[in-house]
Amino acid sequence: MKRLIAALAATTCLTAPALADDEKIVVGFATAETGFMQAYDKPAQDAAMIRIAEINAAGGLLGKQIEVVNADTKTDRAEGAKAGLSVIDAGADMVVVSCDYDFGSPAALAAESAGLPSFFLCAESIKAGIQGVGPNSFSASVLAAVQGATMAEWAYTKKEARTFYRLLDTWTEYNKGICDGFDWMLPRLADATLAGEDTFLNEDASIAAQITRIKALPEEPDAIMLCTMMPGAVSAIKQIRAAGINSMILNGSGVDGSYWLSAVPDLSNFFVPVQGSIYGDDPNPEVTAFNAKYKEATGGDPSTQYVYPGYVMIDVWAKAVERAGTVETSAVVAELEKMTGEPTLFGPRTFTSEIHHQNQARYLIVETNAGKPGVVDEWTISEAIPVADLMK
Amino acid sequence: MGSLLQVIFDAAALGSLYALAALGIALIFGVMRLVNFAHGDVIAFSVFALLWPSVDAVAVVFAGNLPWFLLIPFVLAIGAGLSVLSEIVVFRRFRRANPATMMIASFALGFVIRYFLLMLFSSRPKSISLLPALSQPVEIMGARIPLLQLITITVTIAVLLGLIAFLRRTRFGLEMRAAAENFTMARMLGVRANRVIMGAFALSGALAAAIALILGSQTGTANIMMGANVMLMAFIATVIGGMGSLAGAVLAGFLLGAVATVMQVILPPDARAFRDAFVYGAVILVLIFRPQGLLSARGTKERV
Amino acid sequence: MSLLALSNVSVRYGRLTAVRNVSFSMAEGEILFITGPNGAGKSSLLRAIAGVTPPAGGRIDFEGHDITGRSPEDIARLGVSMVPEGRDVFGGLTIEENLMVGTGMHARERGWKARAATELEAVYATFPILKDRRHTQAGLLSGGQQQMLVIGRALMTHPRLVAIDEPSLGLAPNITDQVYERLIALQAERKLTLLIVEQSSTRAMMAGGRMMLMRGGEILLDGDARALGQSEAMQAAYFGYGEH
Amino acid sequence: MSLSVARRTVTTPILLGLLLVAFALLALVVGSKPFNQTIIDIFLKVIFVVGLWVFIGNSGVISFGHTAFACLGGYIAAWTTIKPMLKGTAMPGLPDWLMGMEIPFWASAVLAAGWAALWALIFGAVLMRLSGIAASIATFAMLAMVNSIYSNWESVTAATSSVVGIPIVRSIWPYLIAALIAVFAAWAYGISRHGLALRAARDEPTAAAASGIDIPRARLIAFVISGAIMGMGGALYAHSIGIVTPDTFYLGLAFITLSMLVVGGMGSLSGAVLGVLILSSLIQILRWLEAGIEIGTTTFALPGGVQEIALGAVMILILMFRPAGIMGNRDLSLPRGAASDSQGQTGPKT
Repeated sequence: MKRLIAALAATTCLTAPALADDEKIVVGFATAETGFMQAYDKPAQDAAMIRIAEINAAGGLLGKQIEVVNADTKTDRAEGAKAGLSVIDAGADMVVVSCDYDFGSPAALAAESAGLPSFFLCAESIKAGIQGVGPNSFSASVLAAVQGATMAEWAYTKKEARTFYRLLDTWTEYNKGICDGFDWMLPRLADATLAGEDTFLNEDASIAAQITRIKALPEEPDAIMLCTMMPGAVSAIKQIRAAGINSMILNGSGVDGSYWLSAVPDLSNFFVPVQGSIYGDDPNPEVTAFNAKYKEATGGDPSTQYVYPGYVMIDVWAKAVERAGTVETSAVVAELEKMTGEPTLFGPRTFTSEIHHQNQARYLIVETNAGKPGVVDEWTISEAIPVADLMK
Repeated sequence: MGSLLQVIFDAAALGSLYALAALGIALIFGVMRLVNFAHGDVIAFSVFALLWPSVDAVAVVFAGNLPWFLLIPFVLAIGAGLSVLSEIVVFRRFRRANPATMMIASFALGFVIRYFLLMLFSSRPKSISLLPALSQPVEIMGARIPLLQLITITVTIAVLLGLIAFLRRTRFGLEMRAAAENFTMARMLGVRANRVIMGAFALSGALAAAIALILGSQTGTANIMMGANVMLMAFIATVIGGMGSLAGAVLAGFLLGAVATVMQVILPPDARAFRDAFVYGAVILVLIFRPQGLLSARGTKERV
Repeated sequence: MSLLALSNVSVRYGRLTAVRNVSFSMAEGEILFITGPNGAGKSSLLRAIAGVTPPAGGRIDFEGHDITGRSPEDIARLGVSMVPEGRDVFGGLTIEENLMVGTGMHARERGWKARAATELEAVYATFPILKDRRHTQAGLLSGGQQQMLVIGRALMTHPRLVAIDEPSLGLAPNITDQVYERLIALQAERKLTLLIVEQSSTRAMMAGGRMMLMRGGEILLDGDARALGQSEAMQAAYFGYGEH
Repeated sequence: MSLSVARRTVTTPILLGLLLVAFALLALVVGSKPFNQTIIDIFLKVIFVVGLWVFIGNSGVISFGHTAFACLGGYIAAWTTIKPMLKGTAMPGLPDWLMGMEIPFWASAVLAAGWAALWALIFGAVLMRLSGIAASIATFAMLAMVNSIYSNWESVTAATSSVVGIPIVRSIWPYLIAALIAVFAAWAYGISRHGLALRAARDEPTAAAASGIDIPRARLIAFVISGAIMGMGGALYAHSIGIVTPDTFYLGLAFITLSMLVVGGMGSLSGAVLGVLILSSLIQILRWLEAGIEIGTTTFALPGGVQEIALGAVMILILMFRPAGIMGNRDLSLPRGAASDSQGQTGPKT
């Protein structure tokens, strides 16, 4: 009977026993090891592990080694809650949750109610933080709205785009976030106009009707703000170009990567904002060095920029712990909220008591030309997007 | 004028996809009253068969590099093969089971196929350049239409004509139609049950593979869930077409494609996001007024 | 040697026993009527012979082959042609297509197409109305025409034994007369063996031949139709007098 | 009559109830938070599947649409229990009286049941005329409609974004009580005049119609009751993890609950409950295997993803050998009760 209970107690996959050990600091990963989200969580988690390994190699945090416990969310919300509780039971001092806000929040809520800080691996919704989960929750990435706003302002300033077309895939909050940022920025750009707008759904087999609407415009728009994500993005891009529309296409970071470019041969006039370049041409040579380290650790190059937030996350958290001198939640959160323009490998990071997310950030602009992506510019939006506008 | 023509083409292209999928489902429903929920996963499987198993983000192309005249038969054979295999391994044992049991079994089978793909390829959608020559636009009477759209419509019409010829002119086709109407009676006339059912599965699988080719070249993506949405629409088409009526399934498939396209065109921007709600509402209305379907197959009594 | 022989055949649906230990045999060229009230097990017996409902017990032989538990298509291919109750035409197929469905079983033989064509003409000769409407959908035919169609369809398979379930069901008496007239003529012409199920014994008495009476899943009487039809025993057995 | 029927069959819900209590006690003994959450999850599935059974089991009509009612219920929890301030930012379109409302979780579950029942009544009035596969697809269309509306009505449902701030209830007892309520309500309905009439109509539609049973009305009653149970389950689901999104209550949940019902045996209430308990236990065991089991000094682990494949394969095998589900059409009862009741209860047809 005892053994049975012990087995039941280990109900979700714990790789370390529950110990309240003062000799080490425990980071709990309640992330997807299987299912749909696995492909998104794993790369960022690998990057986080690289930073942890670096810290441990340099003598640890507050002189203690960082240990990691894992629990699988199976890309399921109810399982996510269980996974969160599992890592908390295993003594986590900080809980890392799934990349996506929807899949990460059950575990983050579990951490919040246990009074522990939580970090979303790469969620880009304002709700992945104070506004959704609670005062101890953070996200390691940059808001989706910043991406939309960045693209609009950059295309206006550097590419003289004046007429914009807004094509929104209503499938996820992330997509809407990009378009919200675009909507916020557009009126701030003198004489820029919205030539039209339309919606589609990521799983739509065909967006022919939406394309027909663009083609019915008297003039091709200068730029199409495409607020979507994989896998629908490839389909949409392919269909837009196949219909003979050659406007510049502006995107969120979700379409970063060269792995899909073979589907749209010789794609040009295509722009993506990224936190760091996976193409080996980042202006910061340390990023390229990190890429090499990543390849060494995982056997493959980073496939998208979403690897990087995992590294940033451990970096800023560890700094906060070091400064606070403890892993105690309120002290760590207070230190994090003091960070203003904190330099990281992937641009400066700021947290305040109002927002645990980046509402203004430096982005590199990647242009894909004749099927070859490369960094062409960098851009930081002229003003931070106010929290009130993000919450509407 | 050009834009009206364009809308017609858009509707026909989307409708073609639904019609092909509905046909695949109606064929199997006809001979064994099975609502096959694994159909969408056969579609996905047919596309993934072009790739080597790998969980990397970059797709490792395998059969996808074949020239088109080998590639198309290869994919069709994969779809038909998987479909026939599922009949032999699973559905054959459910011949006498009630429709609910069969349906759940097909769902479980689809689940197995989907997670098998997930294990081999991970969930990240893979990009493939399938028949890239088809991505060029062509000009017809003032409308610039993607070549692929044109081909989709042509292929659908060709498949439909071919299928009609097959069903009307060949002995096997005749037996299949008879079996679809009254399976027991057909057997009492010496029609071999296993052959007809396997034939239906093979055809249905090949149709799934045809959709896979079209979706694959249209979206440039191999995605584990790529068949799901088309399959759901196809079910609806099969039912509102009249379960067991092949002509009804095709008609309803085109109709659904047309309704979805027209809704996208006429709805105001704020209501466009609710497009699917309107489409499904229309489906309920059709069912209320014609529960037996638009073209009900005579003599098809439902075994419930 | 008998063409069809049943020994101790039982048919069960779940807990319900429809046919109980029935044994009988038929000689080649014989006409046998099975009569009996509703629920006597007549149709179940035919379904067992055709292989649609495999018997729960007993054994069925056809031309010396054990066909117990064989599939309907195998049994059909051996030469048993079944015309089930309710005129199961393929409503969406044309008349000619209906007739052709059963010819597929001979497709392996040489010259089957020519023979099927001859057969078709023969059926049309018997039922001229079918020829006139050969490209009409069978679902649009009247009841009598559908009855002719299913009989013609059974003949197209080149059967040794034709088993017909209630050919008169739902038909006007004069149409029934026509159907029977053709059936009997065909039987004589082709040396067919006919097994006909009818609820009433009237037809059997008119047509002549052998008659069996079923009730409660069992065969109660077996003998010459005309002689049996008049007997008191028949009345008693049919309605179940004197059993309680 | 109904009293004697009640006395004769009451052992079934009592036995099922005891089984559920045993699961709750197991969670108590183990005392691990994740395991507690696992049991809560099982109880929620029991509520959903029993809710499905009330309609599907009694009417014989397969419904794909019942998770729509869970969705309606889940959002009731969001609308009525989140702090007004949070609600204002997430769902600014709510009417003022709803905006200011903040009620305890059990009240939201009751309200959710009522709200879902109301919509079941409205949809059912239209849909219950349909039979067979047309009815199944129509219920699916209903689900897709509800999903599409909830996924896009930004101001009232926050669209596809997760609504957070729903008070999380981690105690196991409310879920146990709700599951018991569902089981007893389903049993009471099953032996009621309406339930008997509906089952008669399922087995012998022509005869039932001839004897004056209004089949659409009988189905409607079952639809409303099952809708209410699903609504309650939806609200509690929201309280178990603290968030709702429309796609939580879409095809994934619809299929897993339907599978549990069919595998357990849709012909009986015991089949519904046991289907959940058996499949959930199976899933849990497969997860342990996936995570790795230590045998001696070596760790044996299934590769990731095998759990789902094995689950699908086991489901197919169960249905292959027991097409009417694990329980067939039988109900759990004490041996004595089974003997006296043998006439009406047939074994599984295979």
